[in-house]
Amino acid sequence: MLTLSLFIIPLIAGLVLLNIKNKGLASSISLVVSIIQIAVFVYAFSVFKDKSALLSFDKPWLSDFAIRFHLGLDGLSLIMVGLTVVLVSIILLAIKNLNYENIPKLLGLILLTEAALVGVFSAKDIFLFYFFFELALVPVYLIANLWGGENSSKITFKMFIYTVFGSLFMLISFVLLYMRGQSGDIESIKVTVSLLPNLIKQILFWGLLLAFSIKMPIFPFHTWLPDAYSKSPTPATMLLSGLLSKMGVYGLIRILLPFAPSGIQLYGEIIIILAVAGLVYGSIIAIKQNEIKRLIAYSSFAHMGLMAGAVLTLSVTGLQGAIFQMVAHGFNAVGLFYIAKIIFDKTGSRSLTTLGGMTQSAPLLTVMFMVVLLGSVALPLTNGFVGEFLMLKAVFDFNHVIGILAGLSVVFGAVYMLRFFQKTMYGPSNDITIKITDIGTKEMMVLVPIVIVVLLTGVFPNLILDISASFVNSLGVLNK
Amino acid sequence: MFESSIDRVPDVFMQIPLVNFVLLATMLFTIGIIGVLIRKNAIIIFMSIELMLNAVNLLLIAFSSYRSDPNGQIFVFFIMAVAAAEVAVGLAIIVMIFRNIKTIDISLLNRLKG
Amino acid sequence: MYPIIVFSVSGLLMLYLGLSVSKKSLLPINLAFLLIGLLSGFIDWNAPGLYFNNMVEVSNTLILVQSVVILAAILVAGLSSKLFEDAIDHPAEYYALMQFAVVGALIMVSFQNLIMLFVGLEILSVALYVLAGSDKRNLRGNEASIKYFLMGAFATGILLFGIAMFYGATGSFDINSGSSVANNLPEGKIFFWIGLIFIFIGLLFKISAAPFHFWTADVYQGSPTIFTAFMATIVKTAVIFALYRLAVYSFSFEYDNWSKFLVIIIGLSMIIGNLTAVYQSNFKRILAYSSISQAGFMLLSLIGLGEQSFGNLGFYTLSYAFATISGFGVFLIVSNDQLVDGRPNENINVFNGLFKRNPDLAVILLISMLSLSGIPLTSGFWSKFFVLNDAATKGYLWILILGIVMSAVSLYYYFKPIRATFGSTESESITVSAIAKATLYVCAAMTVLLGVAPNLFRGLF
Amino acid sequence: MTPIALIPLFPLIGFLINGIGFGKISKSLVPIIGTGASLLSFACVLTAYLQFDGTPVVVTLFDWITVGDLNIKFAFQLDQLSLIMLFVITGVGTLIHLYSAGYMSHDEGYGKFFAYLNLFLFSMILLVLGANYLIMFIGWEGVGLCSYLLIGFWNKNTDYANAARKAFIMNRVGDLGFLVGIFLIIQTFGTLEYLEVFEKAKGFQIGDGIILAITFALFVGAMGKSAQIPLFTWLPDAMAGPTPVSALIHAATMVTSGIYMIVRSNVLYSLSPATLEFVAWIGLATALLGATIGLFQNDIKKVLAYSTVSQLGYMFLGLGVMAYSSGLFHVITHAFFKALLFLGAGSVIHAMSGDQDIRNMGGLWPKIKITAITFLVGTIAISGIPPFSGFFSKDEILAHVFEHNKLMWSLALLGSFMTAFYMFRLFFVTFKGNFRGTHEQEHHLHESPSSMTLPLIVLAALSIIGGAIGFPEIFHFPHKLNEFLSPIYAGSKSVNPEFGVIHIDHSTEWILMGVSVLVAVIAIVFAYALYGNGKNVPGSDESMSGIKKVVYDKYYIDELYNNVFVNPISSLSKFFGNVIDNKFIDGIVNGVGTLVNQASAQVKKIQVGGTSSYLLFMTIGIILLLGYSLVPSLFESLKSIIK
Repeated sequence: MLTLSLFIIPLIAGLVLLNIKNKGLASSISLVVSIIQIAVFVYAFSVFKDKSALLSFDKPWLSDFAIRFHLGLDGLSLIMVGLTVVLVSIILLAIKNLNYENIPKLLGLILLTEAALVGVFSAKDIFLFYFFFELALVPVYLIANLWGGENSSKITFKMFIYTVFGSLFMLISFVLLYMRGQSGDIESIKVTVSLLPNLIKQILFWGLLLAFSIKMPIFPFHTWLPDAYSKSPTPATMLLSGLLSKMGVYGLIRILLPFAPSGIQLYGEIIIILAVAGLVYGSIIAIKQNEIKRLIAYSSFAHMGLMAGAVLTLSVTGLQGAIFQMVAHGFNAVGLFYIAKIIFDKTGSRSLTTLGGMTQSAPLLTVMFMVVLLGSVALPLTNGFVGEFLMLKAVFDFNHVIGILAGLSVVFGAVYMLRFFQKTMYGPSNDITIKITDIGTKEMMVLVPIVIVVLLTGVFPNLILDISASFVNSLGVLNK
Repeated sequence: MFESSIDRVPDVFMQIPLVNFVLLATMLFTIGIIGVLIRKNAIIIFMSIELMLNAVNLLLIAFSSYRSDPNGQIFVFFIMAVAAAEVAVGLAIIVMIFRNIKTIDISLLNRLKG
Repeated sequence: MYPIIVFSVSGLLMLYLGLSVSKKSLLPINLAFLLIGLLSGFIDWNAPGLYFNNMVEVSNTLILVQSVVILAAILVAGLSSKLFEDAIDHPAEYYALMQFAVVGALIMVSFQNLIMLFVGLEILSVALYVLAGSDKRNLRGNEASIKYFLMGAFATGILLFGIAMFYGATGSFDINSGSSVANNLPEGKIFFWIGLIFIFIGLLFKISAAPFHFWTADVYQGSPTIFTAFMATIVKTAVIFALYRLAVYSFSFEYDNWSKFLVIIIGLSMIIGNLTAVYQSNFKRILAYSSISQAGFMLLSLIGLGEQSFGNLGFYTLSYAFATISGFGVFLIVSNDQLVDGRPNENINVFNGLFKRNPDLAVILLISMLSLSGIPLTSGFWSKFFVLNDAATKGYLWILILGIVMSAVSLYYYFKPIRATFGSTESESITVSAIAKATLYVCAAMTVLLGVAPNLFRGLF
Repeated sequence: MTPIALIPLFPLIGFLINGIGFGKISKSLVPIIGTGASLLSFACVLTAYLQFDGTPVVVTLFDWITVGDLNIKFAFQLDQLSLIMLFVITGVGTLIHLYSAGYMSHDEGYGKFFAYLNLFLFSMILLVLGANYLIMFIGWEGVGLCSYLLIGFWNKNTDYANAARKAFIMNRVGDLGFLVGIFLIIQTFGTLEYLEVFEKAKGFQIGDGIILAITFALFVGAMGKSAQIPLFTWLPDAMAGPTPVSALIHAATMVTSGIYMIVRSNVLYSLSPATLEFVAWIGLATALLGATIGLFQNDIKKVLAYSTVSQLGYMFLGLGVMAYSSGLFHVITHAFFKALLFLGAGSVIHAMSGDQDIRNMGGLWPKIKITAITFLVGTIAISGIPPFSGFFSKDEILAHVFEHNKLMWSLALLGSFMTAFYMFRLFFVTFKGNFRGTHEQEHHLHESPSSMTLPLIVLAALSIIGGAIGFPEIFHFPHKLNEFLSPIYAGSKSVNPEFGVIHIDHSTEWILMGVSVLVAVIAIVFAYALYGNGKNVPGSDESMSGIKKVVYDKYYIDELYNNVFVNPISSLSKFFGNVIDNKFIDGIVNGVGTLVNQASAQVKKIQVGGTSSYLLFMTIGIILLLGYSLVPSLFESLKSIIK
């Protein structure tokens, strides 16, 4: 029931917000929803170990087809739902203070996305998973279109059609599975999946892989990403990079790993190579990007590549690292995009060539930026390090050469992020940046929680690793 | 042909085998189709379609009498009645078009394209 | 059974009422008749059997399907409100024709005898020939009408030839007699086969499956939008169920043979329908090609032909009706609001900036398009899922994959109007009449509701 | 909390107070907090030392990362090695904090500066106090960050900001090696805790491949952090930071963390003679390279920077010949005299109103006497003149090198000749002769405030007597340092029989000492002859030519790196971004769309026509369908008829 309420509260609130006009009312509703959601989540977190029955909700949905509306939380889901709930609250907080038209509708759409994401991360039935997987994109698409300005329509459409195209292959796989098993239950499919004929196994593997690798994305299916991230309005970008891309990794772990182990045995190495190639490739491209959001986009893409590689090593370390990194990257990406938005709002520019010297007039922003940046360049004692350390170790254990190549991204990451930092904050100030004001309480309310999370989970990563361990240990498909 | 049911077959089929009726009807039907295909005048196309329908009628009657089953002949009446209705509507449409563009050459009707 | 009688009578009544009653009150009367017809159907609930000398069948599931047809008619009528009052001199005639067409459709859904199939089809078709050309002074309407008529009549001829052959092979018009040919002679089997193919072709033409779809785009485009909507939903529903009855009762024992060519036709329909639609810029043509591909999907159920196929088809047609009618409905309102050369603008760009002009319409359009493209949690997803699942159980893997790939292609054109709605063209807002609004809301709401809880309807079968 | 955990805590608190309160805390309070935190930390080290009973103390605060079988604790380990390092760090650190109170007092980022310094101390303490490699890595990267922040302290200047970035990135390259080493250690030993790793390492044979890999990877980390070839070019650039930073980070503490790391892992290195040989040669090469470049530099801090590079090379040379203690000894003495020299240089720069070019100085001796005298002490110490501290540590290294390899020794001696030469060149040009600067500068010349001179004096004293902790054996005094550290090498002793064995007899050692002192003296005399009268001022940049210019321009190594790494990666980035990504991959993706569109256009064409063509297509369809389905069955029927 708890899981259901986590899903239903934002759903209802989102629908309500779509139909009201008053900005103040809308803000307070979204605030209340955030608080309730976090409270419910904290409660769910507290009962997770002892009374996990409370977390499950299971009702027949299509009885003729043995499809059930089954939500539940295990270690992985709990982390992802927690990430969603907290991150969406932060995004809501951030949005309220930005200059967007029609804030209530925007907040409503974000809450709808939250509902879909909670659905994805807690679905226990493949079809349920698929629905939410697809559905999460729709509100984001609308946000990108409605608040995105002139040329975003084409780009967001490309993203939409590309990712939906990918997930349709997931649907093929699911229909095939379903026909063989006559049930959509993830747990029971896990058991029967090894009995499938080889052809089906192959289709299953490739279909699922395609879907998730487009969503994450993995090289070379990533070309929708730079445009989509850079041209979409910030709320959409935050959702995309912080949460929606995680659906791909989550899918890899939740669906692909248990459903197509033989495929991973056969082709895992190629995928890891692709993922790491994407990691290095994305990092290198990011080095010379001058547009802030594009730079973060490529960095985001690079990070996702490492997550995919780590998951496919089928090692405890890799999985734990990837799960941890999902959380870490979620916060870091949202933080970075928010900072990019602040910079843009203050200076009217997103180009590194026209910025510089902002630290002189905005020291507070510099500090916040610095911390988030350190998280994303994986400095120890920030959240980025733990995930990256574990993932690199997993990839390194898998293959030393690939591991060292992947490690190069740590260097490149420092190169482009510091360039980003230097070109905005350091150097002489110019006409644009000299007269900006520092960030105030409104922005701090968004950035301080992010910074706290960055440091807290960096110093005490076991807060998350302990929970995910229960899931990873029960996965049972890992190499020893 | 159809030796097994030869005792029930009406006299006419003793002289003309069923297959001849079928072939005739099929030929008529084919002529109708060809007419539809090669003519441009809406009325003539329409007449060709009527020819197709009458071929069907012929076929039905042949089968009906061969089978000694009245249903086929009843169907023919239905066809004739419905065809009459169709003619009424069809001619009305043709007249409407003629009023508008003063021709009933269907090859000139090509304003609808994507 | 009762709806057939009700509409036959009410159609005639309507013609008379048109002379005496004011234009304004015609629509409520029409809706009332349709509602009465809808309800009358349920008199036969739980009284299954064959009626009228084994001419029509009545059963609970058939009543449901007939209700889908009538519901579609009601929704279309709901959209027609303002339009008919303004533009058309004698709306009663059209209401009457629509009711007659419904009669034809109802007969086709439940026929037990091929004579009834023919009669039903003709009642439906002749009414539609007239409706397609109802805008007499519009050359495009004329063209659509004559094309529809000539090709329809041609297809009728084909169908009749098939029926005649079928009769020759089996000696009966009863749909159950098909199996008797099995005991017949080999020559009879040839007749039977020719009959089967011609009957199939005749009906595939009506449902506009490729390669018999050529008329569709032109007729959809040329006809007045309201009748296009009518045509798209009611004809498809009626014909697919007619095909279903034939496939189950008359031809099922030859399944192995005809399924082979049917699956090719399905593949062709999906490819041609979706591919052609991509390049179109006229909204009605897009929906026409979309309807071709939808026909392909519906036919998948015939390939499946299992216990669940009937229910799946029922769900598919209902969902299709809601989505199509709401799509056409929004288009109708928007295009009539913006005239080009004195005619409604039918290009995609008519939707430009719709979201700013009337967000409700934009959302309804969005839901409709999402449903047609089969995005989850709209009823369209389930309908596609059901039929694909049906086909896949018979082992047709490639058609499953093709269907899904084509769904991806279809996104491209279904999203054309959606993308246009987000354009920033500034224009004054659009007002919508209450009845039309209600109709659209119902359609959209039902699309979502059935998407969330498909069992509401699917479970009835 | 134990005092051990308090050691890093005070700087952390200091950092937080000064950092969060930046701009709100009054300017007089800032240095008190900063220096106080450092001093308290020093006091804790002292307490810990007094409580220390000779066995390593491990304090576990909490489990940091637990994954599968791997459990990495957030734990501190106090033993002889960390104590020595802590003394240097907190001791010298405190002095430099004190110095900064005066030096930075006019800077607007005063509080920020102290916050950074405290953060640096915190990271550095973590580095040396950690009980496992990952905690060391935290410190390792943390000091890198602080170095970045402090080099870029005056970040309005783009060059300074670039220097900061360069330092961080070069360090990152090294850190990657370190990280690989850590991965290999986990793979090999299943743990990162020092005590466990070293215990398990005893089971390995000398020359084991995996140990070679581990030690090599770790050394790559050390190359970055301790500015060894090929990762040394950041250190001279790092002089962009304020001078106390150069003294603390880029001379006394951070750059020596590579040495600390190798000493810490001495068991592993003793197991891998090949790596040691490599370390020695890299160290020697770096020592010579740094020294040669130092010969011609005219920026007072650059000279010191290259001198640091060179001295670090000596330390590694010492480590490479398994003279771990000697390397560490040199770390300590170097911390004293190099910090002294940097702070002295800072004082000179302070007096010169920010000018760093020695060609503009001269004749400063009488004007800033304390600075000059202390600077001279430092110069003598680094040149290796007994009884100053530098002599003892350097001589110990040279003795070990001599035993190991005579060629190495002679090269090292050459290096020490150059060291003495360029240091005295620096001293003479700066302090002797006549003043060559502008009038304003001359007018402004003054001795620094006492908060700056006090550290100078203390450090000068330490530079003089610091050698006392490690007299050579032949003096028959106890070598305190060696004795104190000997438990650290228990592992090395047990795995490598070569370790700690010295074959040189006393007479040879006397001769060696004599030779090195002689070489230094000759160098000083040489320098005096050239620059002692203050007339012979180094020429301007343009006047240089030939080899001198190549050396002056640092052998064009920066340019080489630019051409080999930086530029190709930049071009690659653009190529990937613009061509591969935009044109090729996205081209394919868009191509699919275009393809569909084109196909659509083609398909559309056949569907536009008149009624007749529609009917024709339909009829063809019918015929095809009939043919497809009827021909087989027709055939069958015919067959049965024929029968």
